[in-house]
Amino acid sequence: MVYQVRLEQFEGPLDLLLHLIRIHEVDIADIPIARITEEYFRVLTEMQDLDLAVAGEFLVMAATLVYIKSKMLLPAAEGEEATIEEEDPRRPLVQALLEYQRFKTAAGDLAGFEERRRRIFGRVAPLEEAPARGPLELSLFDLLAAFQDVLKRAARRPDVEVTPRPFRVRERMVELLERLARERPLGFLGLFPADADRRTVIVTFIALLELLRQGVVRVRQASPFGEILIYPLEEA
Amino acid sequence: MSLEPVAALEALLFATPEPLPPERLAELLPTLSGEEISAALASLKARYASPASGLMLDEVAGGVRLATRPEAAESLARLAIVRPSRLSRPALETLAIIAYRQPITKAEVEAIRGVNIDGVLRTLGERGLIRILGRKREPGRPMLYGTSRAFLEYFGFQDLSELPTLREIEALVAPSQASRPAEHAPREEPERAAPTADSAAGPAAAVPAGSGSDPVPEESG
Amino acid sequence: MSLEPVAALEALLFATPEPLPPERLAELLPTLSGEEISAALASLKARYASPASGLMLDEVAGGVRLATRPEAAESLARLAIVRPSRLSRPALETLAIIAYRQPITKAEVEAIRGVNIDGVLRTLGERGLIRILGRKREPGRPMLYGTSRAFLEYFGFQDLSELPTLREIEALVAPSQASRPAEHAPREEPERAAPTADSAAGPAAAVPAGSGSDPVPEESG
Repeated sequence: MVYQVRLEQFEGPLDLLLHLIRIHEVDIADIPIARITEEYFRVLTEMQDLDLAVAGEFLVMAATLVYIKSKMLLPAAEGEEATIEEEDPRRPLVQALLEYQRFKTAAGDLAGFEERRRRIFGRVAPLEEAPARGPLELSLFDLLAAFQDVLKRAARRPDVEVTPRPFRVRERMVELLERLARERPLGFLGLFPADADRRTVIVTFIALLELLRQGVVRVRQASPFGEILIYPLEEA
Repeated sequence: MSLEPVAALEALLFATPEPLPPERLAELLPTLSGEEISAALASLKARYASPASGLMLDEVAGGVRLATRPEAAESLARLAIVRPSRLSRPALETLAIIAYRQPITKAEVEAIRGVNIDGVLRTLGERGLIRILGRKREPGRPMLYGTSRAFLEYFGFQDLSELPTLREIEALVAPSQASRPAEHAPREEPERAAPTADSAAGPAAAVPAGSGSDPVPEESG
Repeated sequence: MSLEPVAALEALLFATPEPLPPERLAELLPTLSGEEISAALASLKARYASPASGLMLDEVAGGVRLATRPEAAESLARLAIVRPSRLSRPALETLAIIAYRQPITKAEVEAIRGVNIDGVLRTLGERGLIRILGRKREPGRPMLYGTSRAFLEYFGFQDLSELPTLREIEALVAPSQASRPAEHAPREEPERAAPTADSAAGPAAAVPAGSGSDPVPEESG
């Protein structure tokens, strides 16, 4: 059979395999692995002949096929004690193929729905809307996109710093401030429970230093070697 | 002077581009009972069913809105309304996996598709079709993705239970069958199926996907 | 299947926000004669005159458009209260800065954004997305802001450490080309490229320019 395949027409190695299985009319539950492997390599070679970069995923699948093929050549249950049921080495691949095929079909369904919806037009939202008070609709993607823009703009102005603070530290800073709002002063040692792991101790300490640096909290020691106490700014 | 319930409802739907769920309708029409609102909806629907109407009641994403009838599409062609481009095949596949398997991590989607999906995820996120549901409790705490309400609107679903059940592909299991039903044939041809693909007629046949493998989480909006 | 002229006209008026002058109507409905269009307009007008209709034909500025009837104003007044609202771009940016730099003062946010943020801060506060964490030792003892619990809950995160990291953000969203204009700015839509275009090709391939802020890929958006 002469046919031409172009690698970029496949969504990935599974797609290519499904294609080969179909055009050779083999049973997916009983894939003639040697033959399909051979075909698979032929396609990859064609691609390389055409100087097209073959994505890594295709090569990983090639290795998998070779592995399965070699497993199938081995005499069964050699040396293994109680191999009650020798697993067909093709099985995981077949399952992956079937799974992928289901979603490929589902994607086709979605395309159909999409097409139908494209024939229906809603109303264009008025360009200016009165500030609404209704329930909030906020997308994390929008928030992140906004932050990206902030970062991008700030990159042109080295005088402002926008890079996020490390999350753990930031979180701990907020936590310390929350505790200070309830209980003041805070004992320094109380911040480090005996069972705290190293990482937690370090993060807490950095958070405290950062709060001090920013002038949000103050520390005091009532007497030499006395306990260090932490106050929010208003007091102390 | 106040309008008939059906007129008030119509004005409301006209003024609101996004679908209004029943609770919102009730809030917006506080003088009407639930039954009155239902009756008004039914009456609008009946009125729009006439061939003299260019509008329809579009029941989507758990709500209802006004929209043009599909048959009017040709008359609107000259308006050159800008709309988002169609989703690419990879985007559709990725979206299908996320829709049926949510919440799901990027790595899990990649395992099913067999390819890297960074670029596609970004596109889907930017188009608002997916959203981040949180993080998975496992090493690395990867983010979990799911579909958004915009996803339902885009494909015209009321809720996720309207997704067609995932079909097995007899065609591949029994390859010699010459006369396999067309819609079950794996598509290889790059072009889209005809716009009005029958396979898309779905909602009626929509059985909420049962078993553990196809969880259908409720939209939380 | 084609619709009656009056239905085509109605769909056209519905999908067009601005008034359409007669010449434009003739252009948009090339299969109809001038008389047919006039007749269709008259028939629509008569239909909308019924007390069961919430719409009317609004003849303004040398053109005609659909609008809600004045009597519907009361029903519509409640819309502003109940309708879901989105944060403005400035509010989003401010919220993002606070989320990623908290605790932070207003002056510090303003230094980053380059503009006064009083109004935006108030909005975010009223929305319950931010809170005051304390004060900073600086002249004026400015207040320090951070995000609220509600903010995290909204996104399904347990704590701040679950917010996407800078690396994850970069993978998820590309910065928009220009500081993006109005939300509804039309975008150029290349027709669907070859279906496999952005598959495994990764990040470079799949990013439609600056569509990030348009969360609902509404057909007529």
